[in-house]
Amino acid sequence: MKAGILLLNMCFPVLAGLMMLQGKREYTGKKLARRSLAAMVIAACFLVWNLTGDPLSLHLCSLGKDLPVYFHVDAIGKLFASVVTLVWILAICFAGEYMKKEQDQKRFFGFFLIVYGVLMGLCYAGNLITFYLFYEMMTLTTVPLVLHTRTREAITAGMKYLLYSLSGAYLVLFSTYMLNRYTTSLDFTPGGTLDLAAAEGHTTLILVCACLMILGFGVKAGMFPMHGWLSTAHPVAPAPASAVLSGVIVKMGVLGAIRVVYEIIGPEVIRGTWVQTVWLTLSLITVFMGSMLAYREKILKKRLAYSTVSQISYILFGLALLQPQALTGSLLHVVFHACIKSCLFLCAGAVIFCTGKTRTDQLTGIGKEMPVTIWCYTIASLALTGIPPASGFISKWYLAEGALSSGTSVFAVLGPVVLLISALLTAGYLLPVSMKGFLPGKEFDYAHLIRKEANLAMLIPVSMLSLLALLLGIFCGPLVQYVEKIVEVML
Amino acid sequence: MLLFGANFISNIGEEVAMVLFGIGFANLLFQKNLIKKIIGLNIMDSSVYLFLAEKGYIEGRLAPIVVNGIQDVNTYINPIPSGLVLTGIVVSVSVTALMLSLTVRLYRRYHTLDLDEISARLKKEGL
Amino acid sequence: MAFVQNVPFFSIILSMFSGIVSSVLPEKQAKWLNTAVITLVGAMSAWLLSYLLEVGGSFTFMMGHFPAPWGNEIRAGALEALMALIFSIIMLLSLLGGRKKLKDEVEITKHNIYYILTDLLLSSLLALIYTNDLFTAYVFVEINTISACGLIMIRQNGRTIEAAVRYMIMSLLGSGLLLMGICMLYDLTGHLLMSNIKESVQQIMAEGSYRVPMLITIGLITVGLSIKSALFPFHAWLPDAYGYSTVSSAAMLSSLVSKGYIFLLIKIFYRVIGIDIIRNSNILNVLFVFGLCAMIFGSVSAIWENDIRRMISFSSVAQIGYIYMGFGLGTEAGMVASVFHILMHAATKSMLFISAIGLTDVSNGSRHFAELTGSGYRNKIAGIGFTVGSLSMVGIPCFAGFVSKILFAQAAVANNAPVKIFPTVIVLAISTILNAVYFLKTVIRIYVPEDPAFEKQQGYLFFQISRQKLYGLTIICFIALNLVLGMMSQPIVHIIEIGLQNFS
Amino acid sequence: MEKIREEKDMNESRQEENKKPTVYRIWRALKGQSEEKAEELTLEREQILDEKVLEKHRLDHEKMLEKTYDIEHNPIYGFFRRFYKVAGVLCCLALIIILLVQVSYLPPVGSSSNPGSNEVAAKYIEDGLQDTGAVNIVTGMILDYRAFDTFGESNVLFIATCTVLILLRNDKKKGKDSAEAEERRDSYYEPKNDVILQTITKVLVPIIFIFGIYVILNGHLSPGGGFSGGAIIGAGLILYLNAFGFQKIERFFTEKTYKWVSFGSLTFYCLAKSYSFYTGAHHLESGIPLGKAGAIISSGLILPLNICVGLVVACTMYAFFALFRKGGF
Repeated sequence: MKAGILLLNMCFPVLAGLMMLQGKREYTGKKLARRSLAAMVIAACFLVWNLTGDPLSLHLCSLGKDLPVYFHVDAIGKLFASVVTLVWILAICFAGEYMKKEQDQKRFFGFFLIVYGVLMGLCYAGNLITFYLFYEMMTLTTVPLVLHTRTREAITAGMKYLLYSLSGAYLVLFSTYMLNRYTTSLDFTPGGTLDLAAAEGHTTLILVCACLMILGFGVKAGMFPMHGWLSTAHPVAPAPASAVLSGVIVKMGVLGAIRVVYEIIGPEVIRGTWVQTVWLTLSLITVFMGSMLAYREKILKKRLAYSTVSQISYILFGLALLQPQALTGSLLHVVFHACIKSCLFLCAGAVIFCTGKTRTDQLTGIGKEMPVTIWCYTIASLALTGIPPASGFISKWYLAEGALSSGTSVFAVLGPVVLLISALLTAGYLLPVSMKGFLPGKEFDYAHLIRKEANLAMLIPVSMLSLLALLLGIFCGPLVQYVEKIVEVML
Repeated sequence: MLLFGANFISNIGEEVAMVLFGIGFANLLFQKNLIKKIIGLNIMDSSVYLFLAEKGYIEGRLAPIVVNGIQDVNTYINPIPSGLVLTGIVVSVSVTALMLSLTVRLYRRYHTLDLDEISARLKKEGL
Repeated sequence: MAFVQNVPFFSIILSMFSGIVSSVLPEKQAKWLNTAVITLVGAMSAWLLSYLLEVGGSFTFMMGHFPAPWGNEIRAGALEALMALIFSIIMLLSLLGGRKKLKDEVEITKHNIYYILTDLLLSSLLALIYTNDLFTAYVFVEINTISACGLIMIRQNGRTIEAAVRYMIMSLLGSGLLLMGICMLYDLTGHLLMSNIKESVQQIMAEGSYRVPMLITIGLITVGLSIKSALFPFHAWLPDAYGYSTVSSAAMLSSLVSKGYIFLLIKIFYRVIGIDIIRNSNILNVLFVFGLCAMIFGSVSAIWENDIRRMISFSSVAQIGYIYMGFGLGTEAGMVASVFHILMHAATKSMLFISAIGLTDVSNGSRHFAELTGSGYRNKIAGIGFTVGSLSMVGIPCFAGFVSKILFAQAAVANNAPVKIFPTVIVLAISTILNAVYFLKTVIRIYVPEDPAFEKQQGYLFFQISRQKLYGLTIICFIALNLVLGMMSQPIVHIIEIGLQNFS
Repeated sequence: MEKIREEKDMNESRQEENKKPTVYRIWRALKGQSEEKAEELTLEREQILDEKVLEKHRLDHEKMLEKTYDIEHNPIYGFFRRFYKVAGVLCCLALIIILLVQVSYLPPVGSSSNPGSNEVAAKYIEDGLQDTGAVNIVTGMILDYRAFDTFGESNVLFIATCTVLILLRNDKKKGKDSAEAEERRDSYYEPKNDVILQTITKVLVPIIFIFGIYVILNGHLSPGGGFSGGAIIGAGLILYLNAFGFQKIERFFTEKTYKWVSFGSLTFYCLAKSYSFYTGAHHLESGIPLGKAGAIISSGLILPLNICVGLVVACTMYAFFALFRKGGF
C-alpha cells in the first residue's frame, strides 16, 4: 500500500504531464494551469501520505546485473521533497498567469509536471544507481524548460546546460564504477558503506573518486570551475522555470553531494584530507566570486543567477566543513534559499511581465509602479542578506558557528570572513533595486506614473514565498529541531 | 641472420612466395592506378597458391591420383593444399572480375583510373 | 539427435537456396521470399536458442558422411543461436525500413539482385556464426565481402562506386592476410577444423617448438580481420560506404557485416587458438591501444561532420573501437561487454540509419544539419526513433547503450592489470561526452521548429503514418528492441557468459 | 554507308593480297617490308571515338591532375603524399621481413614428417577410393569430404556474377535511342569479319568444347574437374563470340540461357549436397551407388556435381566476358 503511494507520487505527475503533452486540443494557459495545479495538489496529497509514517523502502526492478532500482524514504529525502513540492505549487500558480505571453504553454506545463515526478524519484532514491538514473532524467527533462522560447541564444544556452550537466553526471558515474569495488553496497546508509578491508591501501583512489564526485555534483550546484551554465541558462528560461531551476534543481547537486559524502564514502574518510581542503577552497572561491559577479552584473535575472551561485556555495561550504552545526546550517539554508531565491526570480518575472524591463538601471521608480511586488522583493533580499530576524540569518549563523568550531585551521577563520564579505556584497547587489525603486529621486517624473501592479495570480505566490522567508526565520524552532535530528544520524 | 630460424635455406621457395606476397600487398595498398592495384591483388593471391603448393609437396612422391590401385600414404603427396588452391583460385577469379567491373564503371564515368583524382572529381561534383 | 539440431544447417542452406532461386524470380516474389526466409531463420534460431538454454552446452553437426578431422562441421551453442536470432531480426527490420527508399534509389530491374545479395549475405553471416572449420570461414568471409560490396554499389552514383572500390581494396588486403594466416596455421597444425587446431596449438605451445611462427600467424589473422572490420587506422572507406549507399544497405553493413567479422575473430580467439595463449601474447594490448584511438578519433571526426549520415558512420568507427577496447581488457568480463556491445550497436545503429533517412526525406532529401531543422516535427516517428537511438548511444539509463557502457566500465575496473584501468575509464568518459555533443546537438536541431512559411516555400512534405505504416512499425520495433536490450539485459548477459564458457 | 564501302574495298585489297604468291610474301617479310594496306586492318574501336571528345577528356584530365596534386598550393598534402610513399615502402618491407622470419621457422618443405601429413591426409589417401569412389583424390576431397567449402565456392562465383550484372548490365530499352545510334553501337561492339580468326575458330572451337567436356567428365579419374573444364568451355565460347559476334552467338546462348542453366545446376548442386549432408549428419545411408572405381559412371554424386560446376563456371566465364564487352548478352 505505502509502496503504491510512493510510486504514485512519482508516476502520477509524469503520467499527467505526458497526457498533457499528448493532448490534441490547444488549451488556454489558465485551463492548463488549473489542470496542472490539480495534478500537483493530488501529488502533494500522496507526498503528505508518504511524509507521515515510518521510512519505507521499495525494490522496483533491476537494470541489468547488480543495478537495482531501489527507493528509500528517509529524513533528508522528506525534507527535500517537501521543499520541492512547496516551490512547485507556487511556481505553477505563477506560471498560469505569466505564460500567457509565451508560445506553446502545453509543452511547458507538461514538462513542468514531468520534472516534478522525476525530482520526487530523485529525493526518494535509495542507492547511487537509482540516484544517477533520475539525475540524468532530470537533466534531460529540464532542457525543454530552458530552451522554451527556442530563440538562438535559448538553444545555445540549452546546449551549454546539457553538456555541463552531462559531463558532471559522467564524472559521478565513472567514479561510481571505481568506488563500486571498495563499498559493501551502493545503498545510502548514514556513516558510509565503505568496505574498510577492501579499501585498505587504496585510500588515494577513493579520495580521487570522492573529489571527482564532489566536482561532478558541483557542476549542477554551480561550483566554481563549472558555474558557467547558470548565468546563461537562467535568464533565457521563462521566470517560473528559472525560479525552480535556481530554487530547486540546483539543490539536487547539493543533495547528491550529501548522499555521496555522508552516506557512501563517509565523512571520516574525507575529514582532514586534501579533498576537504580542495572542496572548502573551491566553495569559498565560489562564494566570493559569485557575489562579485552578481555585483557587477546589470541584467536582473543574471544578477540573481550569480547570487544563486554564491548562495549554493554557502551550502557546499557548510557540507565541506563536515561538522554538525555547519551541516545544520547548510540544510537550513537549502530550505531558506529555495523559498527566497524562487521568490526573487518570480518577482523579476513579474516585473518583466508587467513592464518588460530587464536591466537594473531601468528599474528606477519601479517601486511606485508595482509596490507589492517590490515589497516582497525587498523582504526576500533582506532575508538573503541575513538581516535578523529574517530566515537567512539563522542558517548563516549556524554556518559561521560551525566554521569557527570546526578543526580546520585556516578556514575556521577565513570562512566566516568570506561569508561576511559576501553578505555585504549581497546587500550591495540586491537592495539598490528596491531603494531606487522606492526612492527614485527628484528627477523622476511622477506625472507619467501608472500603476502596473501584477494581478493576484502572480502576487499570491510571490507574497507567500516572501512571507515564508520571513516567518521561517522567526518561528524556526521545529524546523531546526527536525534538521538537527537528521544531523545527529549523520555525524 | 639471428632473426631467422633453422629452415631458412630449405624453405627458399616459400620465401619467394612471401616476397611476392609483400609486393602484391604493397601494390594493392599503395598504387594509385586501379589496374595496377588489381595486378597487385592477383600477385598476392598467386603467392598464396605458390605457398600452398610448396606446402603440399613431399620429396619424391606422386600427384594424389590413385594409379594402379596403390593406396599407400608414402606414395602420394598431401592432397589437402591442392584442394585449398582450387578454392582460392575460384575466389580470386570472382573478386578480380568484380574489381575490374568497378574499374570499368569508374573509368566510363570519370575517364581516369587514378583513385585520388576520382575522389577530387567527386568533391568537385559535390555529390 | 533431436530434430532442432538441424536448425543451423537448415538456416544456412535455406538462405543460400533462396538466393539461388531469387535469380530467376521477378522482384516482387524475390522480395517476399527474402522476407519469409529471414523471418523463418529468426524463428528457427529462437527455437534453437530455447532448446540450447534448456539442455545447455553445445553440439556439432556433421556436414557430410565423415566425422570430425576429415569432414566439415558446424557447431552451435547458446551464443551462436543468440547472434543468429538478433542478426536476423535486425536484418529484417532494416530491410523493411528501407524498402521505400530502395524503390526510389535502385532501378527496378536490379531489385531481385538486391534480394539475392541479402539472402547470400544472411547465409554467409550464419555460416560465419556457426562454422567450425577455418577454411569454410574463409570462403564465407569472401561471400560476405562480395555481397556487402554489391549492397554498397547497387545504388549507383559515383560516390558509392568509389566507396565500393575503397571497401573492396581494404577488405581484400584483410582477406589476403587472413588466408595467409589460415594456410600457415594449417601448415603448423595439419588441421582445418577449429577444435583439432586448438588441440595441436595447445600442444605446440606446451612443447615450445614453433612458438614464433605461431605468434606471427595469430598476428596475421587478427590484423586481417580487424582490417576487414574497419578498426581505426583502416576505416577510410567506411564513411562513404555507409553514408551514400541505400539506407537498408547502410543499416545492414554497419550493424551486421563488420560484426560478423568481429564474431569470427572472437571464435578464433576462443576456439582456434585458445584464449589463454591470446592473453599471454601482446596482441590484445595492441588491439586495446587501437581501440582507444578509434574511440577518440571516431567521435572527434563525427563532431566536425556536417552530414547526418556520415556523422552516424563516424560514430560507428568509434563504437567498433569500443568493441576492440573490450577485447583488449583481456578479461572474461571485457569479452562479455564487447559481445553485448556488438548486439547493442547492431540494434541502435541500424535504428539510427533508418530514422535518419526518415528525417532527410522530409527535408527534400538533404542531409545537412541546416536543412534538418524542425524535421522532428515533420516526421514524428523518425524523430522519436532518432532521439531514442541518440540517448542510447549517449548512454542514458534504461536504454541499451547504458548497459554496455556499464559493463565496459565494470570490466575495466575489475581488470587486474591496473595500467589499463585509468586509460579505459578516462577514454570512456571523454568519448561518451563527445557522443553526447554530436548526438544531442542533432536531436536539439531536429526539434527546433522551422518557420512554416519557409517550410511551405521549401516544399517540405510531411510524413503521414497512414502513408507508410511499414516504416512506422519498423521504428517502433527498433525502439522496443532497444528497450528490451536496455531493461532486460540480465538474461542476455547471462546467455553471453555461458556461451563464452562453451567456447573455451 | 561509307563504312560498308570501306569494308568492301578492304576485302578487295585482302583478296588481291592473297592472289600474290606466298614465296613473294615471305621474301618481302624477310626483307623487312611490311604488307601494303596493312593499316586498313584496324579495328573499329579507334575510329569510333572522335577527336574532340578525346581532346576534351585530355584537357580535363590534366586540369584535374594538377588540381589533385598541386603540391605548392597545399604543402600539407604534398608532405602527406611523400610520407605516404615512404610509409608504404616501409610497411611493405616490414611485412616482407616478418613473413620471411615466419617462413624460416616453418617446417621444412618436402619432408614427409611435416604436421601437414597427418592422419587426415592419410585417411584421404588410403580410404579415399573406398569412401568416395573417386580415383582423383583431390576431387574426392573437395567434392565429398569437404563439399561444404566447394558449395560456398560456387556461390562465390554466382554472387560475383550478380555484382558484375549490377555494374555492367545496361538496362536501356532498345527503343530509347535512335536506330542509327543503335547500329553504331553494334558496329562498335561487333568485330570486323576477320577471315583468319573465323577459319581458325571454326576449326578450334569444337575441339575446345570436346576437350572441356572430357576434362569435366573425367574429373574424378584424372586431373581436372568442373572448374577447369568449365573454364575451358567458357574460353571456347569467348573465342566464338570474338570471331562471329553477338548475333550469331545469341542464336543459342542468351541471358535467359545463362540464367536458367546456372539456376538449374546450382539448384541441383544445393539439393544433392543438402541431401548428403542431411543423411550424413543423421548417420543414414545415402543409398547412392559408388559404382566401379575407374569407370566414367562411378563415384556417386561426384560426376553430376562436376557437370553442374562445369556448367556454372562456363556460363560465368562467358557472362563476365559478354558483360565487359557489351553490357549484356
